[in-house]
Amino acid sequence: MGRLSVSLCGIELTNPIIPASGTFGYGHEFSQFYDLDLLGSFSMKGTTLHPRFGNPTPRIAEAPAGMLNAVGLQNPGVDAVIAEELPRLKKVFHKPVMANVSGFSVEEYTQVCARFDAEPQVGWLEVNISCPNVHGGGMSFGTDPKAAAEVTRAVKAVTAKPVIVKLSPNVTDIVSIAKACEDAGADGLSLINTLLSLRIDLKTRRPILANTTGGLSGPAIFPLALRMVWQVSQAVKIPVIGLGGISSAEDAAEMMLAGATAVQVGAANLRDPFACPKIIEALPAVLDRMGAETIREIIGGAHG
Amino acid sequence: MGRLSVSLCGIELTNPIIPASGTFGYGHEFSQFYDLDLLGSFSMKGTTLHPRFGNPTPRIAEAPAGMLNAVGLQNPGVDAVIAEELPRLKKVFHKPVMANVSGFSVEEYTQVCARFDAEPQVGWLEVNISCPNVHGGGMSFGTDPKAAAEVTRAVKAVTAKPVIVKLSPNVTDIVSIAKACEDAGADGLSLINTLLSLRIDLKTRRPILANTTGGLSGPAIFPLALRMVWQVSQAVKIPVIGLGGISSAEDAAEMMLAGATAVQVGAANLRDPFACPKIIEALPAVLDRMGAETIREIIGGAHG
Amino acid sequence: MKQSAFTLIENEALTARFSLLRLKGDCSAIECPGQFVSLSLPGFFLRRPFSVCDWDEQSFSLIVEEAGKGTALLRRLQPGTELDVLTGLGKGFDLVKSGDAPLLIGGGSGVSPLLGLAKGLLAQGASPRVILGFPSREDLILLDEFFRLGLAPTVTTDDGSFGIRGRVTDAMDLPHSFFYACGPAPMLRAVCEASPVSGEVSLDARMGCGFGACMGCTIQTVNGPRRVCKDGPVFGKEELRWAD
Amino acid sequence: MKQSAFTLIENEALTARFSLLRLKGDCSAIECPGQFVSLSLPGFFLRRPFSVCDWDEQSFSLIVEEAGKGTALLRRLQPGTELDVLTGLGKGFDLVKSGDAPLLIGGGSGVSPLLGLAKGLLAQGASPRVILGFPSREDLILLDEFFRLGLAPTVTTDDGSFGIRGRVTDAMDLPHSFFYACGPAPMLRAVCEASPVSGEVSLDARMGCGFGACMGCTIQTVNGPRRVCKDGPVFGKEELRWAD
Ligand SMILES: Cc1cc2nc3c(=O)[nH]c(=O)nc-3n(C[C@H](O)[C@H](O)[C@H](O)COP(=O)(O)OP(=O)(O)OC[C@H]3O[C@@H](n4cnc5c(N)ncnc54)[C@H](O)[C@@H]3O)c2cc1C
Ligand SMILES: Cc1cc2nc3c(=O)[nH]c(=O)nc-3n(C[C@H](O)[C@H](O)[C@H](O)COP(=O)(O)OP(=O)(O)OC[C@H]3O[C@@H](n4cnc5c(N)ncnc54)[C@H](O)[C@@H]3O)c2cc1C
Ligand SMILES: Cc1cc2nc3c(=O)[nH]c(=O)nc-3n(C[C@H](O)[C@H](O)[C@H](O)COP(=O)(O)O)c2cc1C
Ligand SMILES: Cc1cc2nc3c(=O)[nH]c(=O)nc-3n(C[C@H](O)[C@H](O)[C@H](O)COP(=O)(O)O)c2cc1C
Ligand code: FES
Ligand code: FES
Repeated sequence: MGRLSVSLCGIELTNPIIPASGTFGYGHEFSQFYDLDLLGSFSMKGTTLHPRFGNPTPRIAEAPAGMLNAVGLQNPGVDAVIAEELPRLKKVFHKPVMANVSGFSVEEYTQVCARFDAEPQVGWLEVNISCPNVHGGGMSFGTDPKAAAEVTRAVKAVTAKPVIVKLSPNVTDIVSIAKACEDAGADGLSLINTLLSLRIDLKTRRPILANTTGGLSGPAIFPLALRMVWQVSQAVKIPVIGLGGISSAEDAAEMMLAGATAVQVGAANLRDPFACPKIIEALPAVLDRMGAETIREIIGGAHG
Repeated sequence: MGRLSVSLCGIELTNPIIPASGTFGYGHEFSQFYDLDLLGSFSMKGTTLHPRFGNPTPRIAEAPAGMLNAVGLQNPGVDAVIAEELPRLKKVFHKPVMANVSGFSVEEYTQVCARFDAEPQVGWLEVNISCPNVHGGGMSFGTDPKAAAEVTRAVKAVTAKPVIVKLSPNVTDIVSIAKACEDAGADGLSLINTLLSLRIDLKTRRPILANTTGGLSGPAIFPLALRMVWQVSQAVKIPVIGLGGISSAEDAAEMMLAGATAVQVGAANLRDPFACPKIIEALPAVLDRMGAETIREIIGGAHG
Repeated sequence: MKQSAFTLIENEALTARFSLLRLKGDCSAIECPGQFVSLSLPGFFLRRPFSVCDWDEQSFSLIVEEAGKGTALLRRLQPGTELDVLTGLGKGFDLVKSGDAPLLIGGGSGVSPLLGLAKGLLAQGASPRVILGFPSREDLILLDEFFRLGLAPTVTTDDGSFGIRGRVTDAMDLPHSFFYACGPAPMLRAVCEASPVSGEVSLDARMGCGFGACMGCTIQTVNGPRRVCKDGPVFGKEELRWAD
Repeated sequence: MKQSAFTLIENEALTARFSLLRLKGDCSAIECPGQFVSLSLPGFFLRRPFSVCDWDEQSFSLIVEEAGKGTALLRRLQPGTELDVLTGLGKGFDLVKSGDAPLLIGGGSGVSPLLGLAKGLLAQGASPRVILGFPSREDLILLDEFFRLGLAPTVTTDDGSFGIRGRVTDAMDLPHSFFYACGPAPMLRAVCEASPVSGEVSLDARMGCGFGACMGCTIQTVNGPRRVCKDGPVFGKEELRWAD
């Protein structure tokens, strides 16, 4: 095992850096910038059963040390992803990829997961439970331990691949949601998704985003993400992927000290298309300064 | 009424700018820098029944566009505040002041509020329900609508002054907490308090704060605060004080468009001791650019 | 697309609202007029996209209109400042479609990419005509530069303080083989509707990335969803579905 | 306390870790050695506190040790850069208590405020003696400046590469009327314990504000809670309760 390698649900990653869903498309844009095989893996754009146009524009607003997005899960639908994106990806990425799955009902999650289950390129299913539950009153699946567990159980029943449940930070008690997912069979957790936020245009006196609210990401949310990863990784036995505001190798190391086995990098890819290779390149020097031989030995290191 | 004046629970403020609790002490430091009567009012350091030393140091850590604090409610206790701070304040501040009250039991809240109720200098009681409920399992009063309502009701019973309940953002559904407080008799709400967060020192591999976690404040939390103020002000009829990350007159105006009747300025006072007078001075020009005659007419303006 | 460091070598306030900036660095990724660059500004998370006005191998120029805090900062940066820039973004104008007598129509800062476009069209032997629209006489920019190319733009101003009083569409009754337009969305729509022939317009959008990764800038077209940053910013008149 | 704009006029790397910075501006709020200033740095939310090394009416100097991202940036700022500075923060050393033969003890960047202090003590006719401790020969700073005042500091280094091998306390067997110390907390504690007489030490703390408003820097003293930034950073030996 290399100095930077980690093991995530039984699959070895050459390094723990994984571009986050929604900030890396299906890999195509970035494969024109650098060799995707440099990455540990990446998480594909959130995919639903049917194609979705997403929300009207503006979908993007700026924030101090961050940004809001209300893309609204634009994607071509799982069949198109399997028919078009995965074959195209096969040519430029030779590692297991993470399939990020979204849905508005338990059935939708299972249908999408079942289709990805048949794809050998897919290493993990990352189940994004921040979506509103249309059959459960519109609250997000990720804000209710029961709904989160139900999705997890249903998805586990249709796939043999490791299931990583991606948690929403917009909750009072992230630990109870995390435990509910673990108890329901999740093989790993990733946290955090974006924080529900708002910006208003002083000139028009209206919300900037056509969707009114959007999700806050970027460095602004890093200390909150770190706290949640810290709490959750202490409470569960399954591996945790930490994300939220990571934009440097130091941030990645701090997140791993908090208990993350691997990390994802989201908004930073949008600001700097080379963010991930830069982080990977800088990691060994950070480990040197920390006096760490391997990155594995710092995982959870701050728990003392 | 002046161009900047607003009315808060029946008390007129010459402008809506109020330094936030914990970032302005009992006014003494700032009275050496500028005339406190320039302010709409200010909220005093969170006061408990007995003197508290607070948490061990380090109590402060930096964050992207913000800071973490874990001061832990250091204060000399309500009797010392009444005996020493209020008389000293009387010489330099000639407006109603906001008494920020903290407690670890319903009884503590009522005892502190009852004492402040007898003080003519105190205009409003701002009841901070982010404190852990030692008789209720340690969860903060502010994360449970029932506990929040209980504190509100108990406090209302011992005071004739307007009671403003200060909400915690660390919740799944801020609207339900806000409504519970309104139903229990709150005269106003202020939101948000800090977001529970963490930072870790790469060198020591330990949390930077002696208390492990701390509260995130500053510009980083502005879009989240704005969303919560937007949601709450639509759901309740009582006035809302908006705070969280405000550091410019534009931010204040944006917060008022979201529905705030007045705003508080916290961490910005620490970074720039003259933040509040600068904001007040800049407000008329912001109103000019917005084409607004008075600041009152922009309150809730983004609700359309 | 290329990420590289550029040095600001010129920052001239042209009017109260517009500045001309010139940045020096590696321009090898800039391929055609209508493409844009995206600047990282200290203190701001998102990059700012700007159309390339004109360029050579070692530098490009931009027209920056003050629209908010980022552009205000940009207008005040001192020459010598280094900026991280993504160059060669987006799909520019298709010069092949121009025909002999293309019409270039710009409004406000939208005149910027038309200068590079005019040069390109002249180089391929076409005879472009140019209409530029501004709010008022005080806002005129780049007029001299077009004259220097031997082109005499028709100017419209909203208040009639210079040229024709009215909108660019009030000056569009010139015969033309094709049109290219850049400016505010209502202007672009009016231009598309006013012209009897085909044309291309450069759209504006709030962007997360500027290179196709985030789906922040998607519009609905007759061919399905398209990203302004990567599939555009230039779109053919026939592709667009104007929102109502 | 005063908030004002200062211009960096000198930024000299003294060693691999230490730089000497000089800033020009209104120093009227600086009253005595041991006080500190707090600099606002672009891109960082919190200010950074530094002891004033030496000052006159129009400028002050600082010793900056690279300890993290803010100090790294500071060491790389170009002369000419403007910074927003709070000056005249904190309660400095009490020169009245010095007696005839005060001992000044500094460790690392803690030697910085002792230079201004030495000047002040000499001006009032006292005969200070100085002990400076560093990790190694490569880390020595301000030695020339003390010599220029006619003082010949005793130097200790951890590795013995210069002066006495060991800690500052290994050189403290000089008779003294009072002591003043600044350096890392363990050193300060050892100094307080090693000296038979009274003294003052300047403490370090993570600060939210630097002027007494946030209670971020509170320590427990024999007189109750005290704020390092406002009630200190200089405290009398007898006031302190060292944590275990
Ligand atoms: C392809 C393209 C080319 C452009 N070319 C030019 C040009 O040549 N000259 C010029 O002056 N302007 C141009 N713009 C508009 C320019 O990008 C915005 O005016 C600028 O980003 C505003 O930044 P700000 O910080 O001043 O405004 P703020 O309102 O403070 O910006 C906040 C956020 O909103 C975004 N934003 C605000 N207004 C716009 C807008 N109109 N378009 C896109 N994003 C916006 C900003 O990029 C930023 O992310 C172009 C936009 C696009 C998409
Ligand atoms: C009264 C006082 C006087 C000081 N005088 C000097 C001096 O003359 N020369 C000198 O080199 N240093 C001095 N320091 C320490 C100096 O303030 C820190 O080294 C500096 O703030 C570190 O900033 P950073 O961005 O490099 O570190 P980072 O670790 O990136 O800073 C993160 C945050 O932690 C704070 N912080 C980190 N380390 C310290 C520390 N040791 N003390 C206080 N805050 C810290 C920073 O201010 C910032 O808020 C003094 C500190 C105090 C309190
Ligand atoms: C433009 C954008 C689109 C996103 N789309 C998705 C998505 O489809 N599925 C998902 O699980 N998360 C999505 N996210 C959330 C990110 O994956 C990530 O959880 C979040 O942005 C926090 O990380 P960051 O601060 O590093 O960006 C999106 C984020 C952004 C900025
Ligand atoms: C150092 C510090 C101490 C605080 N102490 C209190 C307190 O005693 N009571 C309280 O209700 N809020 C307290 N707060 C929270 C602030 O009043 C405010 O709600 C929060 O910081 C968000 O606003 P801001 O981003 O403008 O700082 C404190 C905040 C800081 C930074
Ligand atoms: S701005 Fe990201 S896809 Fe266009
Ligand atoms: S740092 Fe704020 S009181 Fe000392």
